[in-house]
Amino acid sequence: MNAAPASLRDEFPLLAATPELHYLDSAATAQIHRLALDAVVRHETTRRANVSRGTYRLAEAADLAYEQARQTAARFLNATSTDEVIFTSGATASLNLVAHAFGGTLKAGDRVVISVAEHHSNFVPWQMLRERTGIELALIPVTAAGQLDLARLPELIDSKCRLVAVTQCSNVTGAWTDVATLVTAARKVGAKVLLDGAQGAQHGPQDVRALGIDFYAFSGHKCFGPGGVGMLWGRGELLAAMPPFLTGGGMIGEVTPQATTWAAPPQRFEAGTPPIAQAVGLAAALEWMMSLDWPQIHAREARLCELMIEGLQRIPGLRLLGPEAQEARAPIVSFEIPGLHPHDICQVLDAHQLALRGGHHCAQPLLAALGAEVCTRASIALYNDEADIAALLDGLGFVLRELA
Amino acid sequence: MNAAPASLRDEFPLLAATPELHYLDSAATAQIHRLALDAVVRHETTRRANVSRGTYRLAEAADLAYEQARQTAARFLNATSTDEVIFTSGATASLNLVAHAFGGTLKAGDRVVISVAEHHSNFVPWQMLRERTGIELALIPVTAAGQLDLARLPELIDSKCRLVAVTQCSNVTGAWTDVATLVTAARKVGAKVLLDGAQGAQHGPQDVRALGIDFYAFSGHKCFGPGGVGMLWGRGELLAAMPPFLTGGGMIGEVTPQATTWAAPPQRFEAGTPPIAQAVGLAAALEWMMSLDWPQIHAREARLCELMIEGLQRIPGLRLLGPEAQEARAPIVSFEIPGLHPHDICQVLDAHQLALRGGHHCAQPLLAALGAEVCTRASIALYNDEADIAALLDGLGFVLRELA
Amino acid sequence: MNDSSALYQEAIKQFAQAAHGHGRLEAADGEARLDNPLCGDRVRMQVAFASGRITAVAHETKGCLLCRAAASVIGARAVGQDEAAIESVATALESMLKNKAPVPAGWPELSMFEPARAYPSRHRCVLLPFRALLAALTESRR
Amino acid sequence: MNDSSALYQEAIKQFAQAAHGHGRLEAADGEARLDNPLCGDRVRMQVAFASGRITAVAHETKGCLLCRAAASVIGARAVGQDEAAIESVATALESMLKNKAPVPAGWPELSMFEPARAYPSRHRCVLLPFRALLAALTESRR
Ligand SMILES: Cc1ncc(COP(=O)(O)O)c(C=O)c1O
Ligand SMILES: Cc1ncc(COP(=O)(O)O)c(C=O)c1O
Repeated sequence: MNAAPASLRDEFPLLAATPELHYLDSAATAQIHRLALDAVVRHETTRRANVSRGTYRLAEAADLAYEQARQTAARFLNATSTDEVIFTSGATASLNLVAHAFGGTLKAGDRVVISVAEHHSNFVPWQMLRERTGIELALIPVTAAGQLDLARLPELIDSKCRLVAVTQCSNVTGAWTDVATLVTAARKVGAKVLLDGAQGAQHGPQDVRALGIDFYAFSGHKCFGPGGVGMLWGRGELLAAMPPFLTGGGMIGEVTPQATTWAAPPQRFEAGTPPIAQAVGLAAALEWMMSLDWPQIHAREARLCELMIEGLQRIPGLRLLGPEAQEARAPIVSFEIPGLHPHDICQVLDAHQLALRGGHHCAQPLLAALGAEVCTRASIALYNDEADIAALLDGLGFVLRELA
Repeated sequence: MNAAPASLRDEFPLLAATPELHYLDSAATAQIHRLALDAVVRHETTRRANVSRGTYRLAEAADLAYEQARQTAARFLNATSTDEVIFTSGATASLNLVAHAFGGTLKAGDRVVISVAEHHSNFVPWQMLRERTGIELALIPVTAAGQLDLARLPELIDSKCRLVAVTQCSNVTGAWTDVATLVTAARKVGAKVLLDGAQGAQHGPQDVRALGIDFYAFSGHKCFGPGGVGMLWGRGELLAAMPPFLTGGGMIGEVTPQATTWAAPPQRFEAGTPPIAQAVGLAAALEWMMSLDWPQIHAREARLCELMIEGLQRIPGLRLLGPEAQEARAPIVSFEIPGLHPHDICQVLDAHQLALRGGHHCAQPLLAALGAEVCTRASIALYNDEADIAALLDGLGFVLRELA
Repeated sequence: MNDSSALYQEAIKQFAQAAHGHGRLEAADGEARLDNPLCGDRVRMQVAFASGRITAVAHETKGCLLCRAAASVIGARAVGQDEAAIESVATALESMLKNKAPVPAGWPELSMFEPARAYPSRHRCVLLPFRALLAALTESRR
Repeated sequence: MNDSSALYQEAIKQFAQAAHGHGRLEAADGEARLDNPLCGDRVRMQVAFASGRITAVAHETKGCLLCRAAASVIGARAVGQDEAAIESVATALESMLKNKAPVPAGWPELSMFEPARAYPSRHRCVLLPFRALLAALTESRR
């Protein structure tokens, strides 16, 4: 079994500076890659200016860097055009954008289908849309293993359905969504498909065309990039037909006291000064990601995940949430230990240099469906190695001894 | 007349690295202070984790840094409580937040009063609210000098008026708004007051309590901080009564398939992972700003502004926009030269190392009211000095010779 | 290494385990449910009240050891106290955690939470039951 | 130093000054108004069209020297051209600016925009009148 090449961990300044740290919380925030941080600093110290409005050289350089970041993101997603690629402040903002702007084209009685497995950020915006417009909100249930119960699709995705908005990968169970089946069902009735890629994009470049979807959202801070920036990809003809969401500078055609017209996408959806240096930093992270050997990384991540699960299963009474099959899950593993609260577990693990997260993970409906309220989560990213897994399993030994 | 202490310019990495640059576009984006950039890098390399949800030490450190940033912002604004201080992605996002969340508490026929002098970011969101809810939108006109025509207040701010939302300082003319008079008029009828501080906060710490206002919005990138972050301050009891705007992780009480309850402010208004490192960087910038001698800076800025205006007035036919009186304006100076287009002017100036912006400056209604469509703008910040002004006046000589 | 065994003292585990006051009152004068929305912890606290003093208290607590131990201390100690006393112990406890103030007078067992000072994210775990009790008392005055 | 005098050649100033084709047509077959929303520049372009060729063109242009010079070139040169020719010159001009392609064949005066290659933010100033002309032609086919 290969260890993570030491050099890979060394490319992440925080991890390089704290060799004793076992960081297993990348599903919450991944560590930033050196190149992404360098790109932010370089931008702020050599090309800082507002974009899209200035003709002096500094502004042109800022503009160029920002638009090149858009090109990089378009390549990362295999988008047809850079006009389909919108910079936002994060996945949550991207999802709210679709719920308002695409949601604004829906009417009472139209159905939006989400799932019980959604992160609150892809759950609450649709509840709010329901309140605003009277759409019907339907939930794909989950199986006992936390996977979307696709047997229920025929009754949910019918001619009233306008949009299917689901997570690509659960941030609790790691369960991958069977996107192809959903897309087929949606296409049959002419519904659009949004994929919440917040947990997907961290695990490699995406091909939105091959996925056959209509919207894709993700966050920079979970993809080894800076915080404060996220992406929304949308199919060109859909974006062109959508009203704006946030409004203000940079997204207008013309403003008069009477009325205002909109710029074309992507500008229409980027009101105000965008997160310029952050977009440039994210692009550096995505560029780096595109240079990697993903099949090899996936194989390593899966082996580490298997190792972890094997170890966890030796703990008496421990309950694993999520699918059994390795290929059905990203390396995100949540578990319950009877009688022990995740906060206490994480606290003791912290004393052993392990960074794990406990709680409801912004997925209360999913936890309720799985018969849990809170759980402890270990999430693996490309910089983790066997030492991290061994430390976790040792650490849980301490937990059991200390808290029992 | 004092020149800028060289050391002040040296505190801004981009300016320090390009001594030949005359940066006169700080109203669009100010350069970042070294301490702000350092704070971002330090955060990303030593304390990077998601906030408000983790119990391991890294997450606690991130949390603490983020909440300390909130405390710093509260001090910068003299807010009563940190619960009144919301981190957003920028001034535009802050203004949209109020237009949706406070706007959501208004009903058809209620009046919102803005002004002709607003930046599009404080103009279009209210037009959109009018479309959504049927509020009445009234505009305070401007005088020929670009100042709000307060003689019109009695007819505009009457018992139907719920909110007065105006800029603290015009990004085109530099005209300061007479906030006290507006607040008095608004208080008389029980209307709330929002101040768009995007151009105000750059010129020193604010006292929202002394101003007597209800909401204050500004952006980090115009205050020597990072991009991708902004602030909204709101009076506690107003925020507590407002529904959320963006929804998702981190802002909920409880989520069930049926309904969702909200967390208290400020969390209620911070859906999703916030711009953590950016908030920390902004706090470093604000902290630095709070250490400065503002009366002295204002005196210097005003002298530079006067020097510039004197020079500009010697150019035949040049038309200055904005108030004559120095004390009525921030050091932002826009002008027209007959027959010359701002793009061409800025292009030639760029060849002489001058960074100025030309266009409508996201304020089309104001320019229309002043009988202009586009103009050239020079904006002064605390790092500018006499050499910048001299270079501009020389540069305009070249412009006249080259483009005539 | 930060020492979690100092945090999880025997006393905390015993109080949590004992769960003094766990359950429901037949007739409560005040009741409040408080959540920590970030972690999903929840305390439902009931009080009965007569001539200015707490006559009974009961709680249902879903939470970590710290939260359960704090609720259990309330179960063991609150009866007989008046509202002012509860308010002052809650304030003193918060101050003990956040400002290194001494252990609240008259509630020596709260010293078991002293090691939690080092863990700001856990302060609300300890304080949640006290806040729920205060909310229930406020409720009883309605 | 970057040399703005290379950009603002005499030819550009003269074309802008001459404003060939400035004005309005009595009877236009197609008309389009195009804005550059970021700077407020605006071109209104009208065309008359007979048996596949432009018979008249007129424009009202608010913009910088580059934009006005480009509109003026159209005013001087577009009459007699067919739509395919206009399309190809517009494409060639964009390519000249962005990819250092040669000056569009048959429109030698467009060489005056070669120095604008170095200023990406100005490319749309030069291209806006051509895009407006194409839009007007499309309109005329409706
Ligand atoms: C599945 C999923 N969707 C959406 C989000 C929201 O992302 P962010 O907080 O970066 O906006 C997250 C992150 O926690 C997530 O895991
Ligand atoms: C007066 C005013 N309001 C609002 C804004 C919007 O700020 P941002 O683009 O940072 O969101 C600006 C900035 O251009 C401004 O000058």
